[in-house]
Amino acid sequence: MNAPVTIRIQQEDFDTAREIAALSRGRTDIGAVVTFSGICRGPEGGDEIASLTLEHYPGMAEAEIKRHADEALARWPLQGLTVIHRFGRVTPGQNIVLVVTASKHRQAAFEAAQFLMDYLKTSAPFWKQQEGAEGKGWVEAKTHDEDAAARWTK
Amino acid sequence: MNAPVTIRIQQEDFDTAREIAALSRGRTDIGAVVTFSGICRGPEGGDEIASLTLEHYPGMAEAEIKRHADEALARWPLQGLTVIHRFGRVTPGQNIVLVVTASKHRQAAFEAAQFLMDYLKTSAPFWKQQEGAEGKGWVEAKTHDEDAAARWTK
Amino acid sequence: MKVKYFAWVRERIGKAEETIDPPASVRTVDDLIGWLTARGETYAYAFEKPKVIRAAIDQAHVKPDAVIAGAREIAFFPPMTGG
Amino acid sequence: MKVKYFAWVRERIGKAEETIDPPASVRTVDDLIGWLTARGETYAYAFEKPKVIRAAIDQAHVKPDAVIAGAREIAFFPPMTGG
Repeated sequence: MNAPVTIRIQQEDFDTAREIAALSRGRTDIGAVVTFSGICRGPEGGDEIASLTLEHYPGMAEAEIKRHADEALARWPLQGLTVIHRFGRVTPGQNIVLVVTASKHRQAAFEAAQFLMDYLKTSAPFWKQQEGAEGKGWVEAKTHDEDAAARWTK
Repeated sequence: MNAPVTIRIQQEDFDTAREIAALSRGRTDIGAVVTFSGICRGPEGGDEIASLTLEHYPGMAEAEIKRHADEALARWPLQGLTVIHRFGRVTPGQNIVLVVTASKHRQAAFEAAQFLMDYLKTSAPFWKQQEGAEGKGWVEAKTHDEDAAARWTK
Repeated sequence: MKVKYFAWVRERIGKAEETIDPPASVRTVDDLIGWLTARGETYAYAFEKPKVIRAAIDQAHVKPDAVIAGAREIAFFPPMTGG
Repeated sequence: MKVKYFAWVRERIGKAEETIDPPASVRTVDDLIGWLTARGETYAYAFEKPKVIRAAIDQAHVKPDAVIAGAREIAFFPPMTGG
């Protein structure tokens, strides 16, 4: 099976439509495409987030994502997948991460996208620093993200 | 919470990027957008599917989707959702259905999109007729789709 | 009362909709299937496996024992295959 | 051996990377954290809660008891918050 894998760590924004098209154009063996876009949220309930700055570990970030992409391909019958993760400064409303999965059937596409997102949250070497009215601060890792990732090892 | 719901049953194609933008443009309260695109698959193995023709029950199709959209809004903290289902003739590689869900957090967006797709498959009054080298035939309902929908009532 | 047919139910009966006036003894969706079946070969063919047939009253799914009194529009169709 | 620091570990130590030459008695990642901690205040601050610190050897996640012999590049960082 021809399952193209695209992984990019980049500062610039991405175009979800272009990535879907790149994965599915000219193919008639794909029945389901799932996309997940992670977006920088703005202030809520008092705290003012003006921006997020994403730091990453070049080299290792790509390697970790590749490892999980390969695992996704081994676990689900995918026709292709794309993972794009930005680094640098992003402001509310802007894209942070994109996962696209393509399969014959919807269940595989949904599960693989969730699997990849859960691992990106807990295992890919990226760190978010938020900057707001009260200054800068590193975002803390969330227990529920660890829990979400753990379900795939059951 | 302002959670816009868009439901369209239409013959013409849709533009996934435009629908994502329509849901999230100008908003900074959305952290996660999930899209599901269902695409007409081409021939596989020996059988040659030249096209699918989708019949629907006008009025009831909208009502059923609206009912499940409202249920999704009640079950998950969504910032908005869009469901578009085409009718008429589609050829391999063309879009059939689109679900877009937006939420603060990824889990809600993923689950709501899966819920909506499972119900579209088993409960929205649409019927697929496939046309291939051996003539026309109605696609049969699949038990695994019933099973997928049943998990939400547990 | 208006009756609508979809997909292969429509094809077998040979029409998409019609207006019918069943007697009062036809109380439920199941009764109506029986009454329609007796109308002729095309109906008998469409309803030959009544358990497969799905029904809607006024555009909402109903079970075979649903009472049809007061219905404006009843629809019969095979299991849905959308999405 | 090259050591890299990320996020608040980098900020606290005040540098992104350096080359170190620990003695042979420093066998594991845990040993290395101890050795670095003893180098000064900035290191002690960065590693004040060693259980929180994650490590990678040659760009792969490792546990604190991982042996560092042969490593070209060791990295220390807080729990990841990407995605």
